Amino acid sequence: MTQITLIEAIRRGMDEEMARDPRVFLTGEDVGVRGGVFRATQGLFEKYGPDRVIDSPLAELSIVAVGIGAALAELRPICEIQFADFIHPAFNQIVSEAARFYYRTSGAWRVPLVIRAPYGGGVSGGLYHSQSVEAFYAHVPGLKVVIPSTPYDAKGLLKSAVRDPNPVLFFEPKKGYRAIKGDVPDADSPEGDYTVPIGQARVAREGRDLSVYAYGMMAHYSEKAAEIVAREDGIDVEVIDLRTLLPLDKAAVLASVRKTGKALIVYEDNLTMGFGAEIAALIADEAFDSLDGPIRRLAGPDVPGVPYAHTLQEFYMPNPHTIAAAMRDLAAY
Amino acid sequence: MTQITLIEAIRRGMDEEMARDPRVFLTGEDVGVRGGVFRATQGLFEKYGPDRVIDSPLAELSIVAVGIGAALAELRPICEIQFADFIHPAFNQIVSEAARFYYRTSGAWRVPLVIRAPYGGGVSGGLYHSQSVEAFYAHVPGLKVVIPSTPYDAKGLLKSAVRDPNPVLFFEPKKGYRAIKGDVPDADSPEGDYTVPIGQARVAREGRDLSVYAYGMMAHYSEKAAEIVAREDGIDVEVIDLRTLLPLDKAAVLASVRKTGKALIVYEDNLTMGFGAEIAALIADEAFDSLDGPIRRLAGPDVPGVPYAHTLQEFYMPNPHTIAAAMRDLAAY
Amino acid sequence: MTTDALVRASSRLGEQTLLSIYWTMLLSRRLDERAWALHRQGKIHFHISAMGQEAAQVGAAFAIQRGVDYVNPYYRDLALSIAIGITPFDIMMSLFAKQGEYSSGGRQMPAHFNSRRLNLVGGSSVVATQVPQTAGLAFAIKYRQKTGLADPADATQPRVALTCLGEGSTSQGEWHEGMNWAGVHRLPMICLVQNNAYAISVPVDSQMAVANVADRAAGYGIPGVVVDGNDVLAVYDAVREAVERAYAGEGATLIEAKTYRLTPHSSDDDDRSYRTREEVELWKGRDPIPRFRQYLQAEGILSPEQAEAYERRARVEVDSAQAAAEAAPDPSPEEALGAVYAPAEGGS
Amino acid sequence: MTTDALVRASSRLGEQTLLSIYWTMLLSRRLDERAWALHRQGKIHFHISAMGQEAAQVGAAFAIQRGVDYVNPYYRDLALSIAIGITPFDIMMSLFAKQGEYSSGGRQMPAHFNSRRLNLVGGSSVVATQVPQTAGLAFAIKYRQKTGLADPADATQPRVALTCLGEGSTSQGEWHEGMNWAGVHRLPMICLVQNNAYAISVPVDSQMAVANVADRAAGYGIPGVVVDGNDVLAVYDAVREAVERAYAGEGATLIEAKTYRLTPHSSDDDDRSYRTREEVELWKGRDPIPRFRQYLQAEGILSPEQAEAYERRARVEVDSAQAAAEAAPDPSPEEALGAVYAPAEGGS
Ligand SMILES: Cc1ncc(C[n+]2csc(CCOP(=O)(O)OP(=O)(O)O)c2C)c(N)n1
Ligand SMILES: Cc1ncc(C[n+]2csc(CCOP(=O)(O)OP(=O)(O)O)c2C)c(N)n1
Ligand SMILES: [Mg+2]
Ligand SMILES: [Mg+2]
Repeated sequence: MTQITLIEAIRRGMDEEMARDPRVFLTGEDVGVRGGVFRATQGLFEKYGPDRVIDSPLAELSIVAVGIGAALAELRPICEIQFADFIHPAFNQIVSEAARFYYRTSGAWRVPLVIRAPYGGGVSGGLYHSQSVEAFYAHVPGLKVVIPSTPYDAKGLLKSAVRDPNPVLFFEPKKGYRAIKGDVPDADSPEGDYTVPIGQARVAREGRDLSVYAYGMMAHYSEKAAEIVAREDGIDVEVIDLRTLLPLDKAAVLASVRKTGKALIVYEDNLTMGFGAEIAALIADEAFDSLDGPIRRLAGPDVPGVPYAHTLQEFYMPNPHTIAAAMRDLAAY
Repeated sequence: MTQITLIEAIRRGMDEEMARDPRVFLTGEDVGVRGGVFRATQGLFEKYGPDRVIDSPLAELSIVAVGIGAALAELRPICEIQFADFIHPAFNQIVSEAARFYYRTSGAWRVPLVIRAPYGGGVSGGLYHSQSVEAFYAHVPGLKVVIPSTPYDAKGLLKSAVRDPNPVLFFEPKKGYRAIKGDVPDADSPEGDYTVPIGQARVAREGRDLSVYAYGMMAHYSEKAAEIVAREDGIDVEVIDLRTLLPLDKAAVLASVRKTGKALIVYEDNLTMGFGAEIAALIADEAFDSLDGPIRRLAGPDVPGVPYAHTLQEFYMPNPHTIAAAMRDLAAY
Repeated sequence: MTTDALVRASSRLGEQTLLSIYWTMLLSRRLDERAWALHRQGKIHFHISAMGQEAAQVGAAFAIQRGVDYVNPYYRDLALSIAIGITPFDIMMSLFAKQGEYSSGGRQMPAHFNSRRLNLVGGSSVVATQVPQTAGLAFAIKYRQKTGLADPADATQPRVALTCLGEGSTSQGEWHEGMNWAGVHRLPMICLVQNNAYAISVPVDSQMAVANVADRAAGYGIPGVVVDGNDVLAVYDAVREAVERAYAGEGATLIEAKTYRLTPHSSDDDDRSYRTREEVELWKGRDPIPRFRQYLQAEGILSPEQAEAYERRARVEVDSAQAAAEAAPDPSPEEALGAVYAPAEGGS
Repeated sequence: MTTDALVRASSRLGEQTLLSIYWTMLLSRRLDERAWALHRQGKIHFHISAMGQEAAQVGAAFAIQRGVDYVNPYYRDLALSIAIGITPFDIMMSLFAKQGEYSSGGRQMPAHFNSRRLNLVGGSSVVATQVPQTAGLAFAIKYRQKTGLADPADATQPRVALTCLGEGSTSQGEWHEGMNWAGVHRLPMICLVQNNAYAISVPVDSQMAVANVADRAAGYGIPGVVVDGNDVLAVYDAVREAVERAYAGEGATLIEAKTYRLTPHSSDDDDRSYRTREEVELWKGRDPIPRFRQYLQAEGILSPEQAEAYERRARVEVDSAQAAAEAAPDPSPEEALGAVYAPAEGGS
């Protein structure tokens, strides 16, 4: 075990999969000599050469579409979108094409494709370098949507994504790239080649009083908030790190709220139609009888982006203190 | 008052706005001599000429983007997307650009743009001529999302959309284009130039036992289903036709369920993260104390599209009978 | 260029191949005509036609390694798909949307040609999306060759990826991005634009400000070729040259086949608002099928009796395909739910 | 072409204008340098630079009716924006993201130049999106003229729409679609590509397989022009010719200014992994500002004393802009919530 950062875990995941399977290649903007603008692919160009680490033209639609074509031909592309904010030009290819290939050909053609993109706010990136885009894709059957929040999960889920025969969107909470550190088995240790299965949530913290559902950076903040309210208020919060948004681990979502009777969903995306809506709807239907209070959502406000100025950005972003306040409020209901 | 079809109401709405304001123009594929593939623009090319009714190149991204540019220059574009299924190439322009212009320039530039698109299933259109795409856009602050279900509302809402200083997505339930008829005041009558405000739901049917929320074709089906269960089971259903998804008429949503204590949301889009999730989440938070039962959603299954073969299509689509069954089930809870 | 290459590639085609080309065009046409009739009879919901464009499609298909090289077609590629190996029965099953229909199990509308076995990629209805995907297929070909996963000389493996679309669809950004990858990476890719002068009702001069789509190739650093799309051997020659360039590692080609669709856009269309009857008649006079028949007859390759026999055989094939498809069952409703996600490898 | 047109348009520029061009380039540069210094000092989060590209930007700005004709810039257009009328104080307010900051009230990152009053359209950070939007602005110009809402001769109204972007961004489908509209509708539009040879780290030959972006113009039926982007008067001439074509109703032009950025891509970038120091030094020797200064001095338009005075003035302007911005308050948090929807016309 070594403590490594989130981004280092992602880099290792790619490295190991490229070493394992010659069909795995990387493409995206600046992934080559530059090693990616966040350095997620650093060293891979030097190690695997220009045939397998390819600087794409500046055109996300075709980064994804070329990935789709290569996946149809049974290669294993990993496409990097430089910021999740720039995935939108590829929306048509992801939603109309990648997601539907298997279904529309009744299983004849599959698209084993990974699309990686750093997402999320709190990084002084303004409207176009802070976006959370997961809600759009979590609505699209045929896709898988994965968001790791720890280095261990990041590496294990990324390896699962590469081996998955379906298109997987892998969104990385970029604010945590270097801030989040955690234990990851060494590659040459017996557990080195572990994977984390797609489709399973993780109980990040057990608790009896209320359930908090979160992912990415908000999973961390929710854990911190849980510690605050445990210490200061004696409230015992269970934190569920969803890890996979699609397909959703419904059993885990329902099990927790059935135990605690209260649910708070935390996400940094805009409130309305953010992913928390689905969690709330699921619970309000299937765990209605267990509920001891309203289902609450704490999310970004409904404005068209995370603003740049730090005062505005602070105001926009949920943080451990606003989450703790929401926990107290719901616990007191 | 004359009985006209939904599509005729839309055509008249455009015609009247073009007559009223020389800044209004139409563009899209085949909107010119062909009058649109559904004939929504029929006669307008002949009446307003090639300067104001413009056949675009086959490229949705630029249909929208040119609309945005023209709207920035204070024209009033109405852009037709031939099928909602083909709006995806324009996603980036709608979500990153049209929606954010006003906010990102702190109110300096606005985008008074209408994007019309026929949407929905049950028309033997298969995966790519049946899509419901409203959920994607209902997540985007800065946009307005309107879905009329009656000829009266269609004309009145379309006129409001053209006069609105913001980008409005106007999704038309194409299965109802000719099937749905209704009274609309004649253009030369005193009420002829009426508008229907964006942002207000409509109580399509009053009732005490349970609230059903729907829009588009599903609003009609829900009314039919309400009649069935009233007749056969004595269940008194209130049907709310949402009409505007964004901004949502929260007051109307909450008022109804506070009265009835039960909520069913019906939509033909895929279940997961479809618009019903937001209604459910809203109710589960703000009307929790009024609830006498779980919040139910009846929607399309989570498969990547409405299939073509009629047996498969029938299976996919909610209809008055499946809706009636869901009503009975919830009423009995 | 060797002397050999100066000889038209089509001049090396044997009589059997020429007859096979003719047969394919004819069979596609008769099937296509039947589909229109079925639609008029209210037996099927929808049909979209290749009529008039058979030469462009069949000429192209015969120039590749059919069933091996990748083909990413568009909705109009009926004749091309038949040439690749899709059967009249397959097509009839699609038209009637019957259970187990070959392309999608009845999920897609007709004309979404697909066969994993034949490396014919099942597309969407969304125009131009297949172009950058084809760049991806071509990329994969080159990737395997460069990384030693495939032998460039192995003709049992795909060595070129061909895609088709209409001239109108080149207005899409997707097309630009696909062509650009093809150029930058010198991919073994062929983009065949079937320019039939209209995108539904929109004439080509509302679509682009250039005389030829092929003029755009220069912007991608690849050759652009204009060919008479109603001359099947001319198309064969143009595509064959592109195929040889691709096989030789010399990169992509854009080919524009000038042609015309003899029917409305689809069974939902009425073309009278946007095309004069005179124009349509003019092009009926240029129908590629009689034209090729006359050529074959003039060359003594096809006798009038043989031509008649082909007609009879086509009728029988279409009849029996129709009968078999009509007799087939509809998909059962729950089939709507299957095959959303591919199972894990090695898994179930 | 009249004899007049054969004379370089720039030869008709008066001395005051030439000095004004020089001043604008210089002011932009000094401001730009200060921004880098502020970043190194940890006073600001982010800066993206125009250094090296001032000639391309200022030459273009001076060729249009500044403040009237539409300009849809990109993040690198600092010098262009200054030429249009954005002030050093405005820029400093953006860099410090202070309350009421001119472009967005502190919502956007710096370098999102914007002024409704000056018809400078506030863009996103998403490359190439502005190109088809500029086609829309140009479309609106033509629409008003054709439908009688505006007089084509009225110079108080916009008569051309100019947009800029980098060479890498022309790989986007958005660019293709925008250029295509411009061609098909003969729009009064100018697309100025500032080709600085890199898109962050990606060299132009990984971006396209042609020698010049301008080679792509032919595919849209519009003229494509290559110009030395470090020669401010050459850029002026090229853009001026395009402006006159646009004003005369002759349609769009694509202009490619070959240039180089002298800094890393942005304050977040480190360019050492992808550019040699020799290459950067070479281009420092071609810096457009000393080059134009030498020209003005050689022509006797600018004396060394004047040049020194300009430097002092620039320093004073930058100093005082910085001081004023530093003293300004931050936005108050709730400002994050305002201006999501425009109010109804006539409404509040
Ligand atoms: C993205 C998208 N937009 C619109 C359509 C609707 N549509 C189907 S075919 C067609 C015209 C295509 O014209 P062209 O590319 O010239 O091909 P042709 O049909 O003439 O062979 C249109 C507009 C579509 N299928 N996809
Ligand atoms: C759609 C999109 N993808 C990626 C980015 C990230 N990005 C910002 S600038 C840039 C490079 C742009 O290069 P070029 O167009 O040549 O302009 P230059 O910066 O060299 O002036 C990239 C990749 C972006 N802003 N938008
Ligand atoms: Mg066509
Ligand atoms: Mg550049």
